[in-house]
Amino acid sequence: MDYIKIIILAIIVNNIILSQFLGICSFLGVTGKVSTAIGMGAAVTFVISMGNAITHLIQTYILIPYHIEFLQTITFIFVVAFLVQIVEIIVKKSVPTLYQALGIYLPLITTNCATLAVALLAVQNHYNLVQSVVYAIAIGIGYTLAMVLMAGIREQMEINGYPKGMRGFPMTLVIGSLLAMAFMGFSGLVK
Amino acid sequence: MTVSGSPHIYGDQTVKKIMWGVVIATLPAMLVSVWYFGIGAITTTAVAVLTCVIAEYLMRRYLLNEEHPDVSDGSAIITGMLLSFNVPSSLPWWQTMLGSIFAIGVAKISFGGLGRNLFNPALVGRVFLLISFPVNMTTWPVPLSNRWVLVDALTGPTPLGQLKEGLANGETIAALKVHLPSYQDMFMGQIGGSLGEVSAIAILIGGLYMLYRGIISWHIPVAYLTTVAVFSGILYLINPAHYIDPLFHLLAGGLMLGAFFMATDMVTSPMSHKGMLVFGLGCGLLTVMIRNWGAYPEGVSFAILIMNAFVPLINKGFKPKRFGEVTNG
Amino acid sequence: MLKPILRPGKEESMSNLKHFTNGIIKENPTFVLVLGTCPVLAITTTGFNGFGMGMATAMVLVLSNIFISILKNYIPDKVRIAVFITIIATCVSVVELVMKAFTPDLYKALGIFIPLIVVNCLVLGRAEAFAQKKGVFASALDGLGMGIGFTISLTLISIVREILGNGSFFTIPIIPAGAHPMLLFILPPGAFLTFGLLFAVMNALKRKFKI
Amino acid sequence: MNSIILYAVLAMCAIGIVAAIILYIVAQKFKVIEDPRIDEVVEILPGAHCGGCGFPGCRSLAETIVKRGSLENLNCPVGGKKVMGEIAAVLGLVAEEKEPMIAVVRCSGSKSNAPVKVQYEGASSCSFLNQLNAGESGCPFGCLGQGDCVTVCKFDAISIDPVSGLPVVDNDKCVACGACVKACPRQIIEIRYKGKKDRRIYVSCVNKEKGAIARKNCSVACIGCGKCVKVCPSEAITLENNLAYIDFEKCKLCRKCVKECPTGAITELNFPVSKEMTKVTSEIEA
Amino acid sequence: MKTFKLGGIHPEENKISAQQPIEIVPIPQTVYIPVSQHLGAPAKPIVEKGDLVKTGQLIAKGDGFISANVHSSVSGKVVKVDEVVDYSGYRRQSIIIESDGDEWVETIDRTPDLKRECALEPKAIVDKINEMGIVGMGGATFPSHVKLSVPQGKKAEYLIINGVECEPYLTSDYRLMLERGREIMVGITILMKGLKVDKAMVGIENNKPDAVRLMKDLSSEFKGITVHALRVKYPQGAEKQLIKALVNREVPSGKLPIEVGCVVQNVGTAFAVYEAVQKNKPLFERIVTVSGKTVKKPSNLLARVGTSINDLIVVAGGLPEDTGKVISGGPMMGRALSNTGAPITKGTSGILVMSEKESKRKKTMNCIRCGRCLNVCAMGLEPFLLANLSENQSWEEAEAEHILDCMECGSCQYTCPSGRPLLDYIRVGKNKVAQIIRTRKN
Amino acid sequence: MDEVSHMGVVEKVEGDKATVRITSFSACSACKSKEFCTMSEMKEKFVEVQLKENQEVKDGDNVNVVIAQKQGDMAVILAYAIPIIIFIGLLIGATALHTSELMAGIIALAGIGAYFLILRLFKNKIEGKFMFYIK
Amino acid sequence: MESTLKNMILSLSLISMAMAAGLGYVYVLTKGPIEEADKAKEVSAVTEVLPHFDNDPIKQKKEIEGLTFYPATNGGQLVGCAVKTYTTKGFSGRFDLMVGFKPDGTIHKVVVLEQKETPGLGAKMNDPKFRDQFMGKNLATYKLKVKKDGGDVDAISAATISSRAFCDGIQKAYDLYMKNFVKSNSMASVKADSTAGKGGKHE
Ligand SMILES: Cc1cc2nc3c(=O)[nH]c(=O)nc-3n(C[C@H](O)[C@H](O)[C@H](O)COP(=O)(O)O)c2cc1C
Ligand SMILES: Cc1cc2nc3c(=O)[nH]c(=O)nc-3n(C[C@H](O)[C@H](O)[C@H](O)COP(=O)(O)O)c2cc1C
Ligand SMILES: Cc1cc2nc3c(=O)[nH]c(=O)nc-3n(C[C@H](O)[C@H](O)[C@H](O)COP(=O)(O)O)c2cc1C
Ligand SMILES: Cc1cc2nc3c(=O)[nH]c(=O)nc-3n(C[C@H](O)[C@H](O)[C@H](O)CO)c2cc1C
Ligand code: SF4
Ligand code: SF4
Ligand code: SF4
Ligand code: SF4
Ligand code: FES
Repeated sequence: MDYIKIIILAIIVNNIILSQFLGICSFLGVTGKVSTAIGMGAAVTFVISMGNAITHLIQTYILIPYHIEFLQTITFIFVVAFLVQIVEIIVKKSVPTLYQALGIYLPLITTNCATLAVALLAVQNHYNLVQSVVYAIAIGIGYTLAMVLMAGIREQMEINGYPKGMRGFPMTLVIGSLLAMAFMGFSGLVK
Repeated sequence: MTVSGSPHIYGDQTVKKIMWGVVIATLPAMLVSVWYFGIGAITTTAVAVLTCVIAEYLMRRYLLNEEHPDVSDGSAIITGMLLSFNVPSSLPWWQTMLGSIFAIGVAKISFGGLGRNLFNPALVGRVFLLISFPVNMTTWPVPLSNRWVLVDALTGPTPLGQLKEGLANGETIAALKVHLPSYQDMFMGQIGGSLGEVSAIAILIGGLYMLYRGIISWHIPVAYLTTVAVFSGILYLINPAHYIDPLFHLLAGGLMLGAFFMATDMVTSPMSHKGMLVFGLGCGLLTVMIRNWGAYPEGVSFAILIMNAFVPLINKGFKPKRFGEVTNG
Repeated sequence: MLKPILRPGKEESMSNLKHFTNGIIKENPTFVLVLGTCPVLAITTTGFNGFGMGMATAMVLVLSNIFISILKNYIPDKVRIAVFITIIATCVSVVELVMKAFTPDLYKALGIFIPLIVVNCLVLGRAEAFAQKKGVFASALDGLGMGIGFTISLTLISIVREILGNGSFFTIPIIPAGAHPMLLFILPPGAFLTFGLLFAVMNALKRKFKI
Repeated sequence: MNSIILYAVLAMCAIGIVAAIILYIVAQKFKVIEDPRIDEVVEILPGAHCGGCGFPGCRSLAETIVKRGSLENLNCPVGGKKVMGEIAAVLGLVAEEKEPMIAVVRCSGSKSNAPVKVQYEGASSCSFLNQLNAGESGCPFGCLGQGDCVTVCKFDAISIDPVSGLPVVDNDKCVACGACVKACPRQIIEIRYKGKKDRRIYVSCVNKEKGAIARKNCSVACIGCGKCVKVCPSEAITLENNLAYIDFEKCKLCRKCVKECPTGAITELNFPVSKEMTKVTSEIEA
Repeated sequence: MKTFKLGGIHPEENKISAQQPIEIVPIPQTVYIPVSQHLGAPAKPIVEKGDLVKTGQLIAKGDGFISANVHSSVSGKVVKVDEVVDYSGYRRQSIIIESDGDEWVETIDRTPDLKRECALEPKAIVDKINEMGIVGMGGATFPSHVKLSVPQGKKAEYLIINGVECEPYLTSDYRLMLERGREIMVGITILMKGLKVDKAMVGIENNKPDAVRLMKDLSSEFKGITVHALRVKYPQGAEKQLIKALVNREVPSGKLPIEVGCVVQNVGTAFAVYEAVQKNKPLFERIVTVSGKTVKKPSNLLARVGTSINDLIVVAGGLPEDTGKVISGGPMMGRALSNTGAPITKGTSGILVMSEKESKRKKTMNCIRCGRCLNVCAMGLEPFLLANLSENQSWEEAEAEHILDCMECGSCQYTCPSGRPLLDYIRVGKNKVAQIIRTRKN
Repeated sequence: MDEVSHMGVVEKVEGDKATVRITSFSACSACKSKEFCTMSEMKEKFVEVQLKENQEVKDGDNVNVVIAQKQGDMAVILAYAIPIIIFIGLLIGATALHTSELMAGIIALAGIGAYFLILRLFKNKIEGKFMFYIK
Repeated sequence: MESTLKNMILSLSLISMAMAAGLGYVYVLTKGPIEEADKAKEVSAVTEVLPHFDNDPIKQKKEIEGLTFYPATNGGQLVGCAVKTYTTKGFSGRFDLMVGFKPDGTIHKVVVLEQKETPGLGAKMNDPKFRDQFMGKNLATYKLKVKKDGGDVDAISAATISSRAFCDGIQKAYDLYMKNFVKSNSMASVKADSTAGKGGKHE
């Protein structure tokens, strides 16, 4: 039950983009096409779930025992940054064409604040290892959902046309606002 | 002489005719609401419609820089009508006005006006009001009380509100049923609620009129209502002490209004028949989910808005079957 | 690898004042560069929060820009980013600790967005684009300008949201009792909406005055 | 207390070393090939991504410039001389001297010169009207006036004059990217030298029909009489298929041909007002 | 009753000329005979200024495989071989003949008797059809001999005869079936023989019950021919839809009917084939419906190719005062004319005169995404999307959305409540996409 | 068929294969922060492309490289979806066996490593599936 | 600088170490003030909810079943006790309150320590209008339930959930306080227990 609660909360009720405001840059930036949004979503999900496992271990086995929690920010960002690099190498080494097919999204992830935030939030919520990873995956799904919705809408807007003055970010933000409004309907779904 | 490409003849449906057809279809519900809620219903509707039309005119003139905005197409009138249908008749007039301006400005004009918006303007307006002014938006005048006098009307709960409150206090359905209005009252509309949603029969009349005129197709309402009935039916079978029967869900709240007037808004719903069925299905599932498990007693507005967001994806994923797509075996 | 060629272009000849004002208007991080948008939406519920977040970011920007421009000659190219991150993360942690100690309420209100300054593209972006190439003083000014630009936009958005959504201005109530503010504006949709509409207004102004 | 600092230093030192090693490996695996000069050039380029240079975007042009190491035959029409000069300076190359160019609309079939014979109703698309019909005036070569050229112009440089119904090019905005040339289904628009003080002379007609037929639809059509060819001292004018053409590379802007043309098909732009100003010119200016 | 499944509309039928028997138009003084009256390469003129020609004499020879011969429709003197302004304002090469009477080429059998038996071999039939310049009379004017030459590896199973005439106003096929039913039946048997098939199906919409009855009666005299009444729905006459309705097969996207073993010919074509093969008569005259709500005397006229459209309108009572538009063909697919002095050709099935009021288009508004266009498209396309993509010049996406499948039936634009010029833009897109594909192939 | 396409420049041609340098990815070209986005030092990607018969390209050509959308989706599944499932599966499995969190974490991470190793073994087979081509 | 492995490791680890040292130093410096800030908050909350006292309740704080009790004396005489309590029934989950009780169990004052409720709705619990209605109420006689549920509490409009949770937090504090500190007054505690039991069933 606990897990279901974590999952529903993370995907819809406290959607990382629409109600927690994390990863907004990519939400505004790379939602031009649905396929891009899916690729980005999958990459983020992958990295944050790995990242959460590692940061959780670091937190419990290094930072806490040695009372150096103040290094949390530094160590976590390094974990994320290097995870991205390593995943890039691994994917490239194992199947280069695979890497070519989607390698682009990986580097974008490092500067996505959702990645770091999820690690920090998991620690803040005192999740255990499995919970932390489940949480990360659910967050990733919620992230992908929001990204894909936005991308679908923007694709359609491009075809339909919309006022010049709203072109670019303003339109995206207004759509984000209405999406967030719709998603408020989910509030209280899990208590 | 004129030249132009073919075809040279046209069908007789125009946007204007369609929109005014909807306006006509809203009249039964309008009249019923005036009967039940009296002057409040009249003023609220008038304020909403007028504000919507004027806002649409001004914004198109000065924000979209149209030379001669033509608001006679009737879409702003529908938005106003339906927005007022979605609020309690006791809502302060300035809030109705703000909601109308928000609906037209944010949900419609900023997207480029009629046909370009992705979210149902009236629902955006309603949700804006609900979120912004939760107190006024959840105070429901009792029907047939203080209809023609300008004093604060008696207030009472909506059936769904009563249900949610009761369940939250740990009561069972059986115990609650005693206080809930009868199905006949719910069908005729003698219950608390937004001014246009109360009477299922009036909405049905309007809906059938629209179906008859070919303004809407049956797909969305049927898919929506069936899903709600089936899903809530399943829950009812699983635990009748905690989940109320499907008929209640069908008659309560804004479901009928949503299914016939709001989910069918062609601008914000899918285009293909297959897509419409999926859309109705999604609306139904979300409505029941929010009603049963969410913080809000009523989920129709949110369900439709959420599904509005999915429309582009549905349009992408459920295209009509192309002729000659499959090769003959 | 080829050395980047320094072009005798606009930047080189820019006066210190320009370094400073650049970030406030012409390259405003929020409305022009659109970097670091998360805090712009998340914490702008009251004027104080917006201002505080802006100042915290400005502190980090100035500090990290200074450190990086000092150390720039001792950093091998390949570890450039890693070193930048280290420095920035340290500055953020310092700011975090200081805020925790001396402005605990603000720290609480901003929550997770303080450590997230690390991933704010703005900070790294300035390190890359500016501090890495320029002198200490210019870098500090640039950081300050950018920080102030960020602060101004955050505060602006916060003020709008606070007035509309809470009926107060820097927590001082300004609407008569009994009137209802529009709660939507301090809730998530209001954040997107305020930012979006302000953005559109800024664009319109920019077009009008040809900035 | 001090132990905390010690642990912190140790931990960070370890992270630093690990990071350095990983980065080193990464650096070895993925050699950076990008020439930093490309970015430099991209920054100079105007970023209009108009494709006027013949490449799909500004970056593509920058890459090509850097790769080829010369500016020969490469030109950014938007940035023009100034930008190419800057790029040349950055890369230590010589910029080609390029005469400034501009789009020129070679049709004077305005509503008064070539009256509307049939009304067109439908999509505002020259491409479609061209498919459907010879056009409102009946001239099968002339401007259709539906503004395909206007739609494609990224620089707002061309617009349909409501009075004449013909496109007008804005002297200051047009960067000669050539998008309109490609868009026009009737090959009416041509990129020509902008000319000293924006002065230009050209045959404002592309009708290849015999004179009498051409005149039927439009009073200012070129009838292929050849008078201008004879009078031109620079041998800039050629006559082919009943149509005169002035080569802008040869034309010396002497204005002799303008007076000679019996129909007023030759247009001169931005010359000081003279008595003989044809009505066409005045109309185009209007 | 049979019909096709996907989409379709029901425009007002307005078959006001249905009860008018076929009437012969007097031979005009001058005829302008374009050398390109068919789909494919224009024919090459083989006469010169000053030549004397007889009615039915070959005056331009088909140039290449997909092309068709052109014959003189009058006897007289060739005045000029020159470009003449056609109905759209463009100039086309035409042969101008001044008539001096109506002297027919001797080989043509001018007797009205029905000649049922045909002794020719299939190959000889196709050659004859080629020689006589027969092209499809259903509108597309595709050279019939090409259709009858089934490509290697493919096999025809059914001959489908198109008597649908689903366009409003038009009645020429209907009159032809009523008045020349037997000849059509013979023509069908000849076509069957030429195609080497033993089954032919005639599809007729049920709004012409007398034609259905008559053809059904006649078909019992001929082996292998069946006649089917179809439920009324536009565009039933389109060949892919007709095949779907009659034999329930779908011609794959981008493929020809022969892919599913069918060949479609119009009833008029069958009649022309009869005359060509049995009577040696080339295609130089045809039946044209002249109609319109303001036309005094809506009629079905038998006219020589090259007669000016004005002449036909005069026979039908003259051009009404408030004419806004004159259309060649039906109101759904026909082309608006800018020059009524232009001649009729082998493919002119009707002349439609519309008043000023009728000819105004609906006011264009934003698409309201009602989905009506997409639900009426018989090809299952998304017209609003295609039109938008084309307007935004996204040719590649338009191609991916199968813009080339559109058959330009106009149903989408007809139904659009916003009066959007959907088909206009789709045509632009089709043109551009086809062009792109062509350059890609090279 | 839906396709994902990228603009690129032909770098070199060998037999029926061409190496194309992808210049600006749609994801990045839309992003305003790309000037600052230097986290990746490898903005450039090289893609090996199978040439169609008779397809002629030469160095420096601007081309459109496409990969079928289906293949793109497949790539996402292979590279991210499956490993995540393995990862969480191992984690839950290990935790269920009452190993310590540290061990569970290490096992799961090792599992991912193993997965990619296995992927690598099937490299040739997978390679065939993800073929880019030039349009 | 050249990017050799040695250079890279050296510069990165040296800079990391320097940064770590600096940060560690700042940490050590700020450790005191941070703790003080935390404590100051505690003190001010305790002071606010209690009548005048002269001891240091922070020093004497006791933790019982997750709640913290700060007994306050004035001249050795018990004048009250502040209880740091919480509830998990809020609209957005947990929030923390500080409740000050007089020795007889009468509520002196309540303040909200930390909450995540919706601004403008649940967050209004910190408005004096709402929280001050509890001042001077004794739960032995006062029905700590919102009016909707048949109690005496005026709920925040449109935020019944938060109001209920608020009562839940106070109730928890009261029950434990009565059980552990006011053993003498068994009557009150029995009464309180019974109401608590009922409430529990309801939720
Ligand atoms: C290039 C081309 C080749 C064709 N080849 C054949 C053919 O081999 N057999 C055939 O039955 N029809 C052939 N057609 C004719 C088409 O199937 C179709 O009948 C014709 O385009 C007119 O169709 P419509 O009147 O329905 O538009 C061909 C058409 C074109 C354009
Ligand atoms: C939308 C549409 C409607 C058509 N309607 C008819 C029709 O009513 N009758 C007809 O004979 N052909 C009609 N055609 C043409 C047929 O598709 C086909 O070309 C013709 O029947 C082939 O015969 P033909 O080559 O003998 O002309 C239509 C075509 C289209 C695209
Ligand atoms: C986004 C959102 C935030 C809400 N926040 C709160 C809250 O903080 N506290 C609360 O009690 N109710 C909150 N509600 C309202 C509840 O869902 C519920 O409607 C209400 O508490 C019960 O209504 P009543 O007080 O009118 O009986 C919120 C609702 C929404 C949609
Ligand atoms: C069947 C039908 C239903 C409609 N429903 C709504 C509605 O729920 N809300 C609304 O604002 N407008 C509605 N409209 C009007 C119109 O479509 C709407 O204002 C557009 O969304 C504005 O672009 C409706 C129109 C029709 C024809
Ligand atoms: S007018 Fe033509 S050439 Fe000039 S900028 Fe516009 S599109 Fe380019
Ligand atoms: S110049 Fe060409 S493209 Fe421009 S309006 Fe005239 S015909 Fe159209
Ligand atoms: S014209 Fe084309 S797109 Fe429109 S309905 Fe007909 S086939 Fe479909
Ligand atoms: S019929 Fe017209 S309004 Fe409706 S979807 Fe199609 S184009 Fe849009
Ligand atoms: S600030 Fe850029 S993703 Fe959050």
